[in-house]
Amino acid sequence: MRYVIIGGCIAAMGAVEGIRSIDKKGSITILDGEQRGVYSRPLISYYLAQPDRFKNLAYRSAEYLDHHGVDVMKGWAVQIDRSRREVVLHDGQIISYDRLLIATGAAPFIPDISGIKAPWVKTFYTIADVEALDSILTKGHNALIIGSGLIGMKAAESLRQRGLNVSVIEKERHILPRILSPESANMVNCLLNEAGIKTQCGEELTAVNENQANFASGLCLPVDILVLAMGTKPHIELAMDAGLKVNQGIMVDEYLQTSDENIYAAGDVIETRNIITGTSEIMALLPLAHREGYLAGVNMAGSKSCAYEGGIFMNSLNILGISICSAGSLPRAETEFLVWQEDHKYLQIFLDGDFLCKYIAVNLPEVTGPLTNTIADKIRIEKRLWQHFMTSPTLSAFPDVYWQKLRKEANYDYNKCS
Amino acid sequence: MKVVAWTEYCLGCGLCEIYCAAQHDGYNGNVLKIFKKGRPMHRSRLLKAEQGTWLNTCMHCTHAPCINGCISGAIKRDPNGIVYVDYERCVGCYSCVMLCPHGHVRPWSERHQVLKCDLCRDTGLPSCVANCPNGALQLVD
Amino acid sequence: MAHNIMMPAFKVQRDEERCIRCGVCVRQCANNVHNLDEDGWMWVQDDKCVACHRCAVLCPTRALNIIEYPLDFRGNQHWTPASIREIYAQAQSGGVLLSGMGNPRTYKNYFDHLLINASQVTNPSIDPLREPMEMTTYLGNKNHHSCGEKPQLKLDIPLMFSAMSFGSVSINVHKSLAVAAKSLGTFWNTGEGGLHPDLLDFGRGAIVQVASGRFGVHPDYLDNSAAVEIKIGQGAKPGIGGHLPGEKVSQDVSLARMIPAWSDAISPAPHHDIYSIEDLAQLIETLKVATRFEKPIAVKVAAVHNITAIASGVVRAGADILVIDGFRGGTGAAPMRIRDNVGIPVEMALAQVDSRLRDEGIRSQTSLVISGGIRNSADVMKAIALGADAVYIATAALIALGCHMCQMCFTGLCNWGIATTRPDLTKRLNPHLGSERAINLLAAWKHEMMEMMGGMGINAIESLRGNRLMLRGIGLSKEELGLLGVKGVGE
Amino acid sequence: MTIINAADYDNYELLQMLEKMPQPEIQISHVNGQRYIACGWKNNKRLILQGTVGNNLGAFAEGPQIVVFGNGQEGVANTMNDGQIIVHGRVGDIAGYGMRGGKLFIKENAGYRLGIHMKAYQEKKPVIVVGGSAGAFAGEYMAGGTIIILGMNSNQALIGSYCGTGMYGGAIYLRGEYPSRNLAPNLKKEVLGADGLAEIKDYLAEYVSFFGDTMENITSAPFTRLSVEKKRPFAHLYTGFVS
Repeated sequence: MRYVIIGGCIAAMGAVEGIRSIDKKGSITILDGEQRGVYSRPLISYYLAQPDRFKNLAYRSAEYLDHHGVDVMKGWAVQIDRSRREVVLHDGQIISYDRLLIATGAAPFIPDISGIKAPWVKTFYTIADVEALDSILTKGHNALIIGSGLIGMKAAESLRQRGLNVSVIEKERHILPRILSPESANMVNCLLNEAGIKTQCGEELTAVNENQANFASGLCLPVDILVLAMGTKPHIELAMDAGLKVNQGIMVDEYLQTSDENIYAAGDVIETRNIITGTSEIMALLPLAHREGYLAGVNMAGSKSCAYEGGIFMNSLNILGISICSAGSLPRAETEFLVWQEDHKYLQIFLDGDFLCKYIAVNLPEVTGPLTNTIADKIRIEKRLWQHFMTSPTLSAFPDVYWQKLRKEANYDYNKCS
Repeated sequence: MKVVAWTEYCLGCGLCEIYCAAQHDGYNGNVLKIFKKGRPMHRSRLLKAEQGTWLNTCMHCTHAPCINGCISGAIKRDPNGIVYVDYERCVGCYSCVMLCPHGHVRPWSERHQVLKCDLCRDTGLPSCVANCPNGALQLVD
Repeated sequence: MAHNIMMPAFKVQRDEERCIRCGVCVRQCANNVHNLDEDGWMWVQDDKCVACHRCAVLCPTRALNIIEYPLDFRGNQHWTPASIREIYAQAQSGGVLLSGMGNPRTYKNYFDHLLINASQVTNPSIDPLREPMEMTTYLGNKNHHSCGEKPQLKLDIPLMFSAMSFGSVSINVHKSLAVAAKSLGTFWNTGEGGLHPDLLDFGRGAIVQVASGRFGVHPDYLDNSAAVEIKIGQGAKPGIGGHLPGEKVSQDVSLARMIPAWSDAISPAPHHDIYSIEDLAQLIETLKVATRFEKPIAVKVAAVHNITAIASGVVRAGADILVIDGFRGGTGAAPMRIRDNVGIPVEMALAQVDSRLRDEGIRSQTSLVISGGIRNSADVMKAIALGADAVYIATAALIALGCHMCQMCFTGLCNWGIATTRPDLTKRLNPHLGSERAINLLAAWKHEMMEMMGGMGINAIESLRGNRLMLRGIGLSKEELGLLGVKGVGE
Repeated sequence: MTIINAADYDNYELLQMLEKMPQPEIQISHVNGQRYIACGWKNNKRLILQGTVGNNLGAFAEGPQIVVFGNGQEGVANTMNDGQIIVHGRVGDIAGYGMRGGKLFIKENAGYRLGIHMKAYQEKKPVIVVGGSAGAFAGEYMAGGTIIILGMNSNQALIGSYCGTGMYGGAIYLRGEYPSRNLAPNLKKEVLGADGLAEIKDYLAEYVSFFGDTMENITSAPFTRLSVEKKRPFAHLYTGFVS
């Protein structure tokens, strides 16, 4: 069996592991369009902050890839010939496949406004982006980050660490709009300001002039470096051209199979089911990309046996020592929630009846593992138990129902132990 | 391999945490030295809940969410199946903390990295198991 | 009451150089001796310390030591510190002094004045690693002439676990010993507190007790057993009954004893249906009928002055097994005066009873089991050579499980999870480890016994029984030698 | 019903035969001191015994229904767990010793140490009803259950000495006059009117149905209920200290 994977990021690594869990012999070729080897995108901010310390961004080592018998080819795919089961590369090379995985990921969104092509306007998505930024940044200059999502925040952190004056501009009403609630955003905002990152919400970029950014409200800010972090859009062109079923992202069935039985897709390029809301959407998250890749790999190598149940939104990020973890979604606009707050710690949980549907934890990462899994596994825990937990949210106070379930799953017999 | 904790025999004495801390960071089980001269950071935690006390330790899951969710590839599995942290690579994003269903992986805030059980893979029998006075911890396959 | 004038019995020494403030001692002491306050200050209340050693054993840096309190009274051979302290205690409380475990006094220990024989030249010794060695013995009436086969207990090792009631000891002690007995091919004894429902599977390996309180005695209890033992007396407190204080009668104990939780459990001194040997005969008969003559009936008496006449009567009353408990036998609680002053050493009682039963020609009607302070395999060998069929151990078994002999069993605060019914303390004895330790102990004793038997040129334990020629007395008067029925060294 | 003549068998033959008989109801005539009848029985067989039964009738039993037309000797219902024994006559000493369940009805007098160490547990509540009087030590060490002494069919004093000594649970009901010097100290005494008899009314009714008196006659005299306030009489007897 000959496996070809377009894209060399997290989903691709998951797929390698998935394929190799079943098929130890088949050849695996990764088409690395970026030509940078297999690396982890979230690490670029660490690279920018401390280029010497984080030179190596490899997600898996070269030995690891060797060990799994993976052939990494530099080159990007320009066409998929489904009838001949071939991929055409930019340099005309033709790679044939038995099973193909599209894991092309996404690209930063760049608005079509004047001045956006200025040399000091950058995106923050690839190693090349970081290297470009690195070459122009100067300590003490003003950096403006447009967009306060995960990428924007990590960019802001690393630029701040490099000694720039950093401001983050958000078009929505509060920072990290996809992750935080208004209440928690307020707190994080204060902590960020203390840490030296200025923020400004409700401002939409309209134009970029010489060393200056203009906003819809009339605000005008001086700027030396402008980083666009306004979200991403999936790389679906290849799939569209090949005639695969595509919506916002590539459409796949529960086995990660596209409308072509020999072609699978995984990672940021696909639409998946949000298991809290039940809707199909793009969930560009690293843990999900790995899982999707893995399951796609298993299904590609064997019979279609491993169904993907979907995922939940989850994020953990550290900005200048402020830890923010969040998982889940709100099934309705109005959802009941409970809040606990102490010093610089904050926890907000959202309840949908007896089910936890979302939480936001600021500087309280210790309890988030069980919270995430309570959401993902849809474990029913009564509201009064949550109320008790929220009086002092520690692992020991976590509802016993959860621990009992975990222990039941482990289910060891003492007599059989060593 | 993993350490399984039995609440029915756990006394909550806390020796597991103490010996866990002493076994790591080059202290080779010298409890006195790590507590007097070092920074005792135990990996596994003793929890106290309704059902009693138990050591919250790593299950070294087959499909370990911490490995799959690690952004830097710092959490790895060794040939014996032990899931451990490569401190050369850990950047302290706490994704693993957020993903661990047992709440076992925890932040090592002063180093901006994470702590988790590595089954004392450099020294043989896990220190918590070897020093549990009541056999409440057992190493199982 | 005003200030207590008694100083602590023990002093806890903490090596500050070694203490790491980990708090293990604080969490492990049920007597609240150790305290760690919010300032990180460790302080110790010596007067609460009972020297159970739990803290010292678990301390990860060996920072703790416990010594006898160094403040001594002025030397006085008559008014010893102990006698003075006992008066202080009674003057303070007005109560009967209570104590646990066996008699700690320095009375003559006849086991320590007996030496075992070995073969040289004229009779070759046997190597137990090479030669078969029969350790099996049977308990029960061996007199088959009168009416057919009598029920017997088969023991793979001439040792059994003696009666300790659930309530006086924790359920995990019962579990440990029940599992160990099964694995060793011997029996354990429920004591008078009934059988906990969790241990029903181990009932067939148990000798179940019927004592004056009749706790937990019902037809299923009698049926689901190996033998039934009527407890008349106990070596630690001959002549008096038992009293399990309400604090120890937890829900679980209540279940086994079939009395309401947290009520006192009182065993009267006598069985009120036994005021004579004839009455005893009737209770034995009743139990035989109730168990359809399928189980041997044992009678346990304390070793007292006229034990020979009592033993003769008990055997004639139909006891298949006669158990004699010496004055060093343990207990969960006994009035100290009685524990220390009532009864006689079991060695002497055994020798005399064995002789008397032989003289009367009724020795074959019963098996003799002795108990009360058996410390090691040599004690077992000496007891068998003096005439015992088998030996009961209890204190030694508890020590194997972790008992440190602090003798405070009656408080119910046993830090080793043995003499307690508090769930948090009970769990300190993991029965999986407990049974393993009990099995190890008896396996080791068994091997030692085989070595000693081999040395004597004896290859079956039953050949040693009553074989007093294998013993010589040392440091004993002629009269003592005569009573023990052994020759002196050199004879 | 199966009828057996006890005179045809020796004691153990009789016991063995009874053990093996499958019939639910057996009548035995000419009982003359045979011991251990129904000992350790765990069934609901009904036994009708005519004559004087020997010691330990129904000891350790659970469930049998026994009627004795005659007298009982010592140890009737000794350590009985459940069942019912009705004696149309008198019984000897230690009737109902350590009894934990079931009922014992005696038409005439009971001997010494009646219901010693009786105890109740959960749904098991032993009951003894004596139509006549009881000897010394009735209810000694009593920990639970009910003893009712009616004094209807007796010329003796209702109770002997030391009634209720060391008692720490349960209740004793005495009908009519009794020598109060025979009561152990520390007992709580309540004189009950007819409305105070609710607890034992059913037992009295059963007594009437077995032995044929009238309820009016029984309740014509006042009842005294003996119980204990301190459930733990020996809690302060002992002192432990670190020796």
